[in-house]
Amino acid sequence: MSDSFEPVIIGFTCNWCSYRAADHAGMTRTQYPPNARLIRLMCSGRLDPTFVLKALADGADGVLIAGCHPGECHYLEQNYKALRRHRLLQRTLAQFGIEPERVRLAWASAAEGVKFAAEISEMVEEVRKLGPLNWPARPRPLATVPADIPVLSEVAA
Amino acid sequence: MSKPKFAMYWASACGGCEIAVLNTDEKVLELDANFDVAFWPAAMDVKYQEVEAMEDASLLVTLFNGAIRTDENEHMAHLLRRKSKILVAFGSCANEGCIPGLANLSTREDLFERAYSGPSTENPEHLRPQTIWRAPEGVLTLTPLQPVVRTLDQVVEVDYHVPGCPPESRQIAVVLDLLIAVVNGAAELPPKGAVLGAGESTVCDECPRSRDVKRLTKLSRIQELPSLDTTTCLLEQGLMCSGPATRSGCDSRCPNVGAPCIGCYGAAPGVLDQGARLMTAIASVVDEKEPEAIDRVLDGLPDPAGTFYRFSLAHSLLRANRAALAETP
Amino acid sequence: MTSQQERVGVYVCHCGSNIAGVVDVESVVKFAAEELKDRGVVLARDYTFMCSVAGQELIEQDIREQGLTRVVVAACSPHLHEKTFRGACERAGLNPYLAEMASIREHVAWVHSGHAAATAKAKSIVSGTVERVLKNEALDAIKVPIDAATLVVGGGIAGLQAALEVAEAGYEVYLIEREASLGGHMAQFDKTFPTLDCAACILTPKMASAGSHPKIHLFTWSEVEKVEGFVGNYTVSVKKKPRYIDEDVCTGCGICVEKCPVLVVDDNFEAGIGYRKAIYWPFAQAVPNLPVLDPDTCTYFIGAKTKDKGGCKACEIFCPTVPNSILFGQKEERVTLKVGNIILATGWELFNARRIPQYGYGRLANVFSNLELERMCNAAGPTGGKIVLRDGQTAPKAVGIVHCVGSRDRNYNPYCSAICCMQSLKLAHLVKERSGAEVYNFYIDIRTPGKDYDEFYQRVIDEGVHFVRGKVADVSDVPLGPGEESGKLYIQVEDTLAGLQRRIPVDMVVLASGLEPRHDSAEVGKTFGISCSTNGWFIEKHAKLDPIATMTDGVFVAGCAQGPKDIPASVAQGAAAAARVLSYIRQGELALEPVRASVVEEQCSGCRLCNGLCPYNAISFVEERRVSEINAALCQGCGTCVAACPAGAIQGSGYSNEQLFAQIEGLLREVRHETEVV
Amino acid sequence: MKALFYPGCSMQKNARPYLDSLLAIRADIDLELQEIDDWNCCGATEYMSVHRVAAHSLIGRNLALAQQQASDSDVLTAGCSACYLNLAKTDAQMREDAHLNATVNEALAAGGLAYQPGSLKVRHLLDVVCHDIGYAAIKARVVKPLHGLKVAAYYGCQVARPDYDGRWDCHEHPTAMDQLLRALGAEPVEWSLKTQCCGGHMSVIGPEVAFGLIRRLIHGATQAGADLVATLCPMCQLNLDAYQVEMNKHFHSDYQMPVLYFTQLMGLAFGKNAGELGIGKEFVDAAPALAKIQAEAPKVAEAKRKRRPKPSDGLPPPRME
Repeated sequence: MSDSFEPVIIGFTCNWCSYRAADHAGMTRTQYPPNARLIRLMCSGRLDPTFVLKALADGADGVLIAGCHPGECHYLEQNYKALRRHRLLQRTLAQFGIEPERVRLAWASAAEGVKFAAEISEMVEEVRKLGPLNWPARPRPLATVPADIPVLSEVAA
Repeated sequence: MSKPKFAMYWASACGGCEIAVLNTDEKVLELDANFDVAFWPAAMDVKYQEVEAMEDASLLVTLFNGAIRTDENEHMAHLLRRKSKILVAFGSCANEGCIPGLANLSTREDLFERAYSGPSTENPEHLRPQTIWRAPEGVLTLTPLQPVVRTLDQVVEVDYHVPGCPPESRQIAVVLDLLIAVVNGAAELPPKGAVLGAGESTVCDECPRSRDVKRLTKLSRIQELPSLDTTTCLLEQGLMCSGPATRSGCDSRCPNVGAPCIGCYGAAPGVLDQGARLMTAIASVVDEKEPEAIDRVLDGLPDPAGTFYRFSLAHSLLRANRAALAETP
Repeated sequence: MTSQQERVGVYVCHCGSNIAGVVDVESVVKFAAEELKDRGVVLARDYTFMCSVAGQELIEQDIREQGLTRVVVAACSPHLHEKTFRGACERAGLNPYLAEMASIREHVAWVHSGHAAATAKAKSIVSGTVERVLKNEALDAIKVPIDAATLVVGGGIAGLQAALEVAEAGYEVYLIEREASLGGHMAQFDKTFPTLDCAACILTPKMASAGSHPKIHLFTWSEVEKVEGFVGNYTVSVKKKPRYIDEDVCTGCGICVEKCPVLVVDDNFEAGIGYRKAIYWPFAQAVPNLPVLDPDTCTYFIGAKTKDKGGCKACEIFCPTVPNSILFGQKEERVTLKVGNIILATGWELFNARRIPQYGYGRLANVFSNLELERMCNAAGPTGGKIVLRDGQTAPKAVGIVHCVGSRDRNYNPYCSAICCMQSLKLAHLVKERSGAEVYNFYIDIRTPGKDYDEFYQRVIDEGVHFVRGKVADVSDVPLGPGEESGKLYIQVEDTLAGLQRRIPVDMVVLASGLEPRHDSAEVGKTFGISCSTNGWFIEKHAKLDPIATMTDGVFVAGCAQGPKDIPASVAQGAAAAARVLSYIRQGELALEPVRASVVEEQCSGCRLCNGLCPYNAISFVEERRVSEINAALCQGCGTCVAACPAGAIQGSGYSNEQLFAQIEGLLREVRHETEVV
Repeated sequence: MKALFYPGCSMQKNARPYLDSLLAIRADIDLELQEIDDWNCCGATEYMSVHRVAAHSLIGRNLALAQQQASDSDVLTAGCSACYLNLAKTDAQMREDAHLNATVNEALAAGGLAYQPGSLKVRHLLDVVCHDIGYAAIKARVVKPLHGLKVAAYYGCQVARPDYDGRWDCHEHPTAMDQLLRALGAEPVEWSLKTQCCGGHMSVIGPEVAFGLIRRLIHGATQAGADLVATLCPMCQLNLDAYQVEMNKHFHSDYQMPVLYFTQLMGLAFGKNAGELGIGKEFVDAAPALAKIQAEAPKVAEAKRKRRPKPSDGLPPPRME
């Protein structure tokens, strides 16, 4: 693993707390590594595990899921759904050989820019230590089959 | 006018798809009446060389069942694609990897270890299969195992998909009827990429069991339950049922007889990853808030990847375990 | 529609040097114009201030002249200017929901310093936003009617002001107060700074007008239990605790209070330094003028609980009304109210100085809190306004006032409680005026940033009050050596101006305890769907530009519930909240973000998995068709059901799977690679 | 309950009664102590300010030995406050400071030792007694309750602060020993000086400073009506007891405030004889104070029905709740 490896992290944030925490980090000029790229959802409850799988399969080295603190969800308790999905997702990802540090769940209120920045910094370091995920892309068949298909017996030999 | 040519091929699969076609009873005779069966290793003796000798696109339709696990599977996929006007991924293996696809959670070495040195195997010399063996009588070859199982559409372009493990004979009959109708000019082919012989919703749509709001506090395996209610939703009884996330078309065969759906018809229309849909749905209705309590419920699912991706692993977003994928070129 | 048919315009804002100082704006523009050309980007521009009129006109002009069908503005957070740019699109005839913002100020320029990395991140965010906007659909805002009735929670000065403003405008107000009377903390004070006018003289007229206003429906001794619905259409469930008094019959004559033989310490209004009866008035000018019976101390109730028989009943025996006003059997009641807007003015609680044991509060008899001293100064208080020691008689000769107790202290509350400096100066003045004692103030900084506040500080200095700059280490009743007199309280402090340690003997210590959020503010916030800051105060929508609204539309905050503030600021915020509510009421209906979930019936199998997931009960099951259905009026657009549907049969407008998948792909543009099988 | 035990030098000599009384009661409270084999000096309070790394290494050796010898328990306890604080400080600072950790371990490696910070739970004896053994278990062992004995619980400066692992209810005004005394039947007095300085080594370096501090504590306990002071630290005991006589000379006063270890009071309540507990070796004789509990405990008079408060009584009394 080279020192210059810069992990790419996709962050899913909720409109009310964690995206605003990122705004707050900006307003307070709290510096953190530039590795995370954020996507705004209305709520962490919108987080579909498919998004995480797609991000990892499409080249991300890690995924951050950030919502309001438990008990503080703008939609009352939808962040608990994110919590449950995250726990099940982690169990599943382990079977795919993906380390738990690559998919982090964090809580940050709109006032916690510093905490949000710290979560990203920590995660970047953890993923940096793990190295690139570099998930092989899905194979796509060619539109045409090669004209010269070798005879099977030759392939085997 | 000569009859259009029909082929059916069996790649990495159990053979159930072949049986399912035969299970259409007299429909097979109709098939024979309307088509010239040019290649069907399970039913007649034709050599690969004879297929290679056919003119390109000379087969009107090929039903390809089985996943791509070996070089031979891949070769035949290319060959049949070339020789067929219409290539149909037939059955779960060809479409999404099916049970053979579950091997993608392990590397080849792990698989060999399990198969040739497992607790039920007597193999003191640690013999492993060889791709080439020189015997006094001559050289024997065995097609090499590829690092991961792929689906047919990850190897060649596929025209139509018939899901199911195996496809229901009733549905196969529908597909055969369609083909016959097309041959006789009584119907047009559906748009390329269409799923044939299946419904547009999920298994619950066909399941007669009554259902209510779901709150999971415990997940059990069927043998752990003292008894099952015969009329209410199996998921509500704490059984992991894949019905809500599995394409309809099977007439909810398994739930009808008290067995939870295991997901063989694959993802619902428009869904990118069936396992993810099951994962999110099940997790969403776990009726706990504390991480430890959530974990206690999830402990009832000892093999989440194998459960959620029982049929669709090879076609999922991640496709395989990282170590197995790492061996791919 | 494919991307080839769409015409996307990308605008990159410099924000002066806010963005351009860190991000290479030109390079981002070039990236969008060249590399995203095949994604449908037909033009990319940069501009100093996109949010300026000229910047907006640029977009409008391009939509008209270049036929843009999608707009991406890479600038600040969408929470700041999404509305601005959507407005520009709408003016030019483009559906406003076909515009998206890429946050490259808050999420890039302000948090990263490396130019190259920041620019690269800005590009990927632009790429992600372009991919997303291609999948956007034209949407129409959702219109909801506004119920004109308003709920005000909290009957302190902020809530009173808000309630009166709305009621005066002619709309119904439901005013809920947890305590038995309106008035809040202000009713406990004697004088108010800096003018020293009497708190009761300016507060009680407001209480009386609220109590008698035909449009204000008063619910004292009541609490809000549940809030359902959304802006314009809230359903509120209020619990009325039993007073054990027939409100319709009681004349407030007070004979019951006079005859009640039980005397207990009044921890509430008298802050623990006075007594009340078991049946009591919260205070003399209480509104409504009704006593309340405390079953925990009433002899009858204690007897009924422990010995299966009551006792005493003096109140009932002496009550002169017919029928009798005392109702021992009164039960809790629940009332359901329909309102369009809610103003939360739930106030504050005093920091419990027992948490700082080295100051001796609760342990040393003559250490008092500032609130206790407020009551002591009050002519209607337990000492009749006399400043005395715990024995109730001796006047102190020296009094020390310790500032910042629990405030500006990382061990307790990091924030400044804002009012205690001025309150301490006021108390210093009153103590000196009433007792002639020497008064010492121990302060870190004196903060007097209000109108006429610093003048008051100078006046108190001129009156001879002592000021020692230093944080008090310890208050003790033990002399250090034989040179120190016994029976005094010793204040150990580092005098940072003189540069020495001081031990100052006093007779009385007053702790300027800070303000804290209500102990149940988090729960109350949850009830009303708003959140609290890390310190526990309700979070306003914007710290500067909208300190009155909250993240939940139709819920406003006023007074100290939002953060420590003095009386003028509380009154101003109460009035401002009322103005906001009146503006909504006058508009008649509100436009809401069209972010909603809907079920595609053909794909729904009726598995009912989504049915229990909605906190707003927007999802119901239609038995006849065996499908689930979402009520768009109740849906708040969180998207949880969209993410949960196992069949993928629920769509979320504004945040669709297609939009999000595309955004993921766009963000990962440079690392994404597709291999082809050969 | 099993724990590794670091006795330290004081307990061997001047604070022998502390050790003796601890040994006498350990069976009663089911406390099994495993003394660290080959322990060395903790460096006392001064060494840390003379040479930080050397001091940490000196202490690190004790930690390393304890870690090596630990079998059934990861709790390392010390009775002396200075010993406890030094052990806790080194463990905490090694946890926080990777550089220090590496340096100390480098030094330890020279002796073939190593210490993994955080692997031991460093606890003061009072903490173990109050929080692990627990008040209920102690109360159950009491055969001779200390009824009528008024005791000033004195914690000193080093145990509750800086409290690396958050073991005490309050740093400035802890109540664990007060609750322990209550469990023993004694009456802890409320006083302000629980965690004030006893003078430490100032009694040697600058006696006048120490005398002032000692007087303040002794006066505070006297003013609060205490019969004796209970302590948990050899240094505190030494200063308050041995130097009380000197202090009296210095101020021409005549305070007679006995200072005993909490373990000695536990022993008394458990019915041990005074000699076995090292009582009698103190400079200020504890006998007159202890005479109060020799007699049958006075019967607590039936509490008179509380008089209703009258406003003329003055303001309501202050309360801690």
